[in-house]
Amino acid sequence: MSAPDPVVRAVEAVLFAATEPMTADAIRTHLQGVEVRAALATLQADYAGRGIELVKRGERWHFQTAPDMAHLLRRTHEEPRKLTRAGIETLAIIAYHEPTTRAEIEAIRGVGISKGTLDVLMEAGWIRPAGRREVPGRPLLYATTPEFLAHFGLASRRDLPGIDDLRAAGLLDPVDLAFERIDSDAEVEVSDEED
Amino acid sequence: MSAPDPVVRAVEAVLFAATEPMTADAIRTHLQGVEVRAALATLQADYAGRGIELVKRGERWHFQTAPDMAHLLRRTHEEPRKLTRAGIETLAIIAYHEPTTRAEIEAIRGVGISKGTLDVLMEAGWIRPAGRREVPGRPLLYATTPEFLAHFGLASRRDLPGIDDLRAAGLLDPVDLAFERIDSDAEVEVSDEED
Amino acid sequence: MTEDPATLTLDLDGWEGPLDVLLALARNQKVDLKAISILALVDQYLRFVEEARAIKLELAADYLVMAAWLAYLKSGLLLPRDPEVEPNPEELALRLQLRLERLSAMREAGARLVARDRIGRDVFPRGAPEGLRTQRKALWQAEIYDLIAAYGVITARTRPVMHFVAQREVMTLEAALERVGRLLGITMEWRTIETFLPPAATGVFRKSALASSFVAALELAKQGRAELRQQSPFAPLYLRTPVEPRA
Repeated sequence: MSAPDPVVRAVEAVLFAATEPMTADAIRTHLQGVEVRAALATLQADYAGRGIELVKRGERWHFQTAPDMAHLLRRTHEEPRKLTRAGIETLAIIAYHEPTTRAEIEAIRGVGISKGTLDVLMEAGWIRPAGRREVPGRPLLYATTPEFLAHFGLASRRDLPGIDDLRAAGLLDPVDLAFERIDSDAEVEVSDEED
Repeated sequence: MSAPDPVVRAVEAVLFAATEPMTADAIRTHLQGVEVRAALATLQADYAGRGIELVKRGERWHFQTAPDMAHLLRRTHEEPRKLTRAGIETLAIIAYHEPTTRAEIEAIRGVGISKGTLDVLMEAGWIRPAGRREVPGRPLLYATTPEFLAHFGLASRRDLPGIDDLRAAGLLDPVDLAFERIDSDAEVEVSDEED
Repeated sequence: MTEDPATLTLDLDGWEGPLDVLLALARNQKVDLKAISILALVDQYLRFVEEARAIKLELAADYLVMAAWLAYLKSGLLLPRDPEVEPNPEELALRLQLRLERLSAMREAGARLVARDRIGRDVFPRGAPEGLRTQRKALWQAEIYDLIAAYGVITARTRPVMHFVAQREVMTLEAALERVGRLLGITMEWRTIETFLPPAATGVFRKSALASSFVAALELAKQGRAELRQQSPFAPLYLRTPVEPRA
């Protein structure tokens, strides 16, 4: 950058520190009557093409980030996160029983689910509301989404292993055993993350 | 101004839009891994001598108005909190001795610190608890914060006014240590004379 | 108040304790703190305290403690040195001087610190920053195995458990009661329970017949229609018709 003259520097500092856009008159008053229009034009040229620009909106001047940099101000940062056991169980029940209601999910799990659990599954894009069941109270129904099938590599829900398959795979072992296996899986995952 | 390259423009826009000073790492993360150190150096040079400058305080970078513009800007802004003499001295003692304990502060000042003094400094964001000293009673240690460096325009603690001279003169050592040194120096001198 | 430059105004609100007063007095000597006269300093401090008392200004205890300590220091410095007294007065005077130097250094450092170009007073950050926003989006992860294993767990945990007994030959309790009761009447001798089982009984049917016959024997004994005898646990179990049927 060129070393600007004192008026340009003053206008630059005043506009930078200002909490609101300022008219040329307001800047001049601030600078004890110095003429600022030439300085504003100089500044505007100085900042052309930079990451910051000096713009005039109506009669007021202000600095702003260049429009093509606006996407930098809002960034989406994706963090891989593991579903909780409640989350994965709820998802499994919906997948096997869809469309199903929250009450049914709770009845099958034998434990209540928090609203957050369904929210997480919806945020993940794996379940969606699928109308209401026409019974008293008209409870909301949940079903899986195409993203669910895509994520789990399933062509359709019929690809989910049935109860007989699960039994054959030893997945219906006594509850204690199954829990132990899940717990130790979880531990392995944690230590993986630490690596 | 020259039309800067895209990384310089991006860093410029991000620091301009940021509400807090940012480390180079934070900027790089925000820009999804782009190397920013060269861009920061370029920007600092670009803005040298302008009404706005890019400064590094501790590990953090931010734009601020040039110090010689203070007279133009001061009257529109409220004075930052006025510190009491006790507050100023306590802050100086912590900054020049950190990490340090309340007892050490009191030993230097010759009076107890009223509770409010440390509170005010912590509320201002200039000091923070920094662990405990592993001696009987495990007294809490205090140290300064990155906000302290930013507020007082210090690139680092080495930038504290006169800190090198004070250290060289032993004035940052406790009285006991200084006394022992003087004592042993005196003995050395005595033995020199005997030679 | 007096015109004496070595005397401080007695507005105690302005002082932060005796060390603060001592530093101000030392500064009035207008020499480097390393070169101050401790004796003169002591005299000035004692005068300060006396004046405060003269105008009946109430002094905090620490001012009086310092006065007493300084009077002691003064006498130590003036009198011939007693080598037995530790710490010696010169050492105490040096320590006082070192403390004053340190307080003075920090006071100056503080003054220089607050005089720097400070944010919000001398330099200003951007008045209206747009702000950076990072939206954290969770990328939820789960594997197909997790999903089906979870369903297996739920199913195992909550499905009603039903046991099917496939075509097992059993001897019912009713049949055993009838058979044991009938056979008991044939002889009065003790006979092992095995002799009451159907002769054709083998395998699981025999086990079932034995279990049912045992329960039948207990029931008959309760009704007074049988007597049971066993020498020790797991020894052969004998049954017979009671010799003298009980009422």
